[in-house]
Amino acid sequence: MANDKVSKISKRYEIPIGPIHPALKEPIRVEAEVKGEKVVKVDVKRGFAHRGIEYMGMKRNAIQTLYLSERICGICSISHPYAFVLASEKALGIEPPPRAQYIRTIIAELERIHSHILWLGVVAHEIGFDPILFWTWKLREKVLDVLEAITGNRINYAMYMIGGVRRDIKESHILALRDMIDYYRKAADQMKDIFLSDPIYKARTKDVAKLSQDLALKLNIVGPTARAAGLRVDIRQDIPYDAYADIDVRAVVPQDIMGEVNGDAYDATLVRIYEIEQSLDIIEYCINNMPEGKLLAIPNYVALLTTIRKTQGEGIGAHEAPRGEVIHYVKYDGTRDGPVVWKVIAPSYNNINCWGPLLLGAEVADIPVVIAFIDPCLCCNDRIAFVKDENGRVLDYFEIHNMSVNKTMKIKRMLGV
Amino acid sequence: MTLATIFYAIGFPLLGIILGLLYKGIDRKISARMTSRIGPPIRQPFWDVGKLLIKETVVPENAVAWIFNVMPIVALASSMTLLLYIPFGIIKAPLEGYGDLVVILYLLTLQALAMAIGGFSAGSPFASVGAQREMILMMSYEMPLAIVITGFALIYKSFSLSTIALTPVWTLVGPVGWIGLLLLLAALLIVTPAELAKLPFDIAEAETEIAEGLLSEYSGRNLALFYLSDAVRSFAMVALEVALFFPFTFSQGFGLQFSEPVSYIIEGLWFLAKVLILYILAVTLVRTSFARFRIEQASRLFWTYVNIMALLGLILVALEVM
Amino acid sequence: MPTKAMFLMIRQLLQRPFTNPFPVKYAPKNVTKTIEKVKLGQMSINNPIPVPDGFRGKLKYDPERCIGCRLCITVCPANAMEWIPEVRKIRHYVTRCMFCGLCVDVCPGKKLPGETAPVKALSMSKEFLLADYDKYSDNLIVEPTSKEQSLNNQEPSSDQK
Amino acid sequence: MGTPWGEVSVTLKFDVPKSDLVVPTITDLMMGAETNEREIREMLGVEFEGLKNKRHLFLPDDWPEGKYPWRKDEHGVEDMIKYTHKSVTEIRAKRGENNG
Repeated sequence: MANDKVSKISKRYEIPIGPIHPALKEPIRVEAEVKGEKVVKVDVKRGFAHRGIEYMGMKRNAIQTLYLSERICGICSISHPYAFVLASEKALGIEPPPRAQYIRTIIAELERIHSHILWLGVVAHEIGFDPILFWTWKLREKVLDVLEAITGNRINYAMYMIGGVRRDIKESHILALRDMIDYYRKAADQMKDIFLSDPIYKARTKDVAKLSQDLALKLNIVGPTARAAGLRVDIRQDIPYDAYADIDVRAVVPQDIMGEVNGDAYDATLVRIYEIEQSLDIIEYCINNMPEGKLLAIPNYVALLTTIRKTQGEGIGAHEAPRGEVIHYVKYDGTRDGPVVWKVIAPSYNNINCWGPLLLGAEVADIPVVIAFIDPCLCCNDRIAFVKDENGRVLDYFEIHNMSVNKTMKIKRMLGV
Repeated sequence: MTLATIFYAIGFPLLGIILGLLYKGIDRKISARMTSRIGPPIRQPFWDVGKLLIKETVVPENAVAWIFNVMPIVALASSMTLLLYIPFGIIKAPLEGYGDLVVILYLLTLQALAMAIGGFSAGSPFASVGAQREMILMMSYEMPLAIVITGFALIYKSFSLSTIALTPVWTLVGPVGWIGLLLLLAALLIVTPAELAKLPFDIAEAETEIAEGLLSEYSGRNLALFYLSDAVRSFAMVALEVALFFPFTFSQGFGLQFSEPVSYIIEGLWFLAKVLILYILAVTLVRTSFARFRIEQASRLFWTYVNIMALLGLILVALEVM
Repeated sequence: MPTKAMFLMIRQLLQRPFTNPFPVKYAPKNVTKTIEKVKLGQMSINNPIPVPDGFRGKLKYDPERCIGCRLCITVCPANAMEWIPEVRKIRHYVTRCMFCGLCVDVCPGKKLPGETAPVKALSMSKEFLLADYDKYSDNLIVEPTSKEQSLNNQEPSSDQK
Repeated sequence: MGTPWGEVSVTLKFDVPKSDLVVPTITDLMMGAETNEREIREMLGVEFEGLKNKRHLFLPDDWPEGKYPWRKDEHGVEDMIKYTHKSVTEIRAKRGENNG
């Protein structure tokens, strides 16, 4: 074994990235074979966070499933409910009131701002630029405060409901929103200054993770990653829904800003910073043109559940999440008050496809940048874990817990503590 | 054996450790304030070392155990010896006369080399990649460093640090030499973070890429020794720069005269203050405001720009002196 | 080479830190002693940032107002409510709660004599410091009656949704 | 592309007999479909003709052959999901705590 290792070391190393690694915030495994500093072979293994969440939804009623979908991921905690709500409304034939549609759009855009700023911080951290990570996350507090004021929590907002929203936006919230918009207009300029002009940031991201338009199309890349490669794709533009249908949203692509497209991590930064500004415009439009009216199409939850039990239908809901398009497929069969089939496709599901081709031939130092540049969300991507003992028997939660307690005791005895 | 020898043998390393850790604490605090954080208390590095020392030391299965365990000691010993060559204010260096700038150059290399060998012996892919990177980086920054030291040798016609520290170098050369010296200073300042494995040149320990690289397998006492050697070397390197470029004494600068014991204390504090200012400028500020380079970018930077800068400085200095 | 990031960092050095030092600025040497001191009033801790009006914290339950309609159990996504058939009330597990507030929305409440409108049995408090070592500790379980009463009156039941 | 309503989404539905679950692959046209095809293959047991990479995507590598989690005619939702929630009275009785 040892000799084998030594002979390997002289030529090629295997660098295991994950399931636990400082560059990853969630579990996934990238096995890279490295020759010097060049990656010569790469393999991506997913499924470490597969929780069978769709099955859990099929056991619950629609309202419970909606809030379960919020727990698919904490950062996209509006994107999944949004897509689920859109799909359910299509399946059930419910039209949400106009005011609710505008409020939904505002919340979704607020989430985009915080997610993009979070990404900017993460990518800075991956290249060793921690002070900028702290700075961007400091800027992010403002939007989280506004979200907390409107929805009640900093994350997991519990805002959406099939056929509307649960809470109204009051005058005081609108003041806070206007204040926030001014704050981020200045902050976006600062971010452009710092990220786009920094020599080392440029050196580390230019021509790294370079995705051509053709490859992006072939690999089904979506969201800001595809837009950074110059593809004009954006669900808000292609299949507008809710308030986006009133606003002429256009995909932000680097060729409109810089005049050329590289499709690298630098362009991805560019696209995300300009999308923050675009979101601010959308929020401003929404609060200026907010219609009056009620918030829920069916205000009583019990009535809603009864309607669902009586309705047959299926629907696909697509929402442009901060990371790309998230698609929910829901089918109601008129026998139970929850979905019989529920399938989630998160943006990272498609975006991880590009890791293989991009990592091949890249440098070891570029691995974190390639991994981070699509803004992977593995809890969205993976959604049954079985643990077996040596006889192949499936262990349940309590047995595993007891085993770990016993092991701790054994180690303690061994050490004589 | 005199009392002074005992002081230099025991007191000086102890002082070195305390100063190194203190400066590390100040560095962490200021870096935290630059990023709008409160940061750890200044005594935190002492606690870190204390905690590491009582932790279990693990030697990986694939490691060559004796090399793996010896290298931290070599690293700390070389840093300590380095400290003994640096004049402390107007107090002469303890090892005065037993070596000169060339020995210092070797001692600086030895510490980095010890870390690289330790990394290779750990038998982990992360540590091996880290060690490779460290070697490449070392090859890159040694050249400018050597040029700077040659420049000083040209001016003083001697490699002795005490001679250099006695007369400020700026008084020995004319305007052309000044430009040359400034270029050498700039080159040395760029080499400093690389020498100390700090951002933007902490490529060998890149946390997000290779999980602390060289140090990934080290734990407990061994890690504590590396931590200490890093703290001591940071102090020594900056102190060396102060001795080379800013040896102005307090009494010279302000035209004051003190009696014997008082002047020792004041000059000592003055020296520490100078080191602190340079430490904050050359280490803290730089490591807070730059991202990490890729290894080939770093070595290109050193081989082309920094080398040209240092060589130009050397030529200017040589023109002046010859 | 000075970059924009460097100026930003120097500017931040002159500003106050952004961190809210809650509960104390630096981690104390002995946490348990510090907590005891705080309880005795010998030490003060920094206050947390105030929470907004709509904040959803630990669930408050008023068994007096509960009519036993089980609507909260129907909508709760996390199955945090347990039905106790003996007293026709619910027991709430804070550790399972996901703080969505659906149960509060759906709760019909009860009109006590002399009131004009029904008042809900469930409401969201602003309490958020809920960390505990034991997920079945007393302050993480909202009982319908006092502990002695509810547990003495009934057999351990495994009936749950 | 690039205009509102400029994108058309297409849904294709196939009815395949359970005895002969084979569908031709589209990975030669669209590389990115590999992920979806691999998922459907491991979850439903539909074979894709011409699919090159047949490793499991989400399920572990030692997942038993011939077991497909998404086939609802073989096992229902109840089989797949178990509640581990227990009542506090049960937990306290198990721990031997004094109840009350």
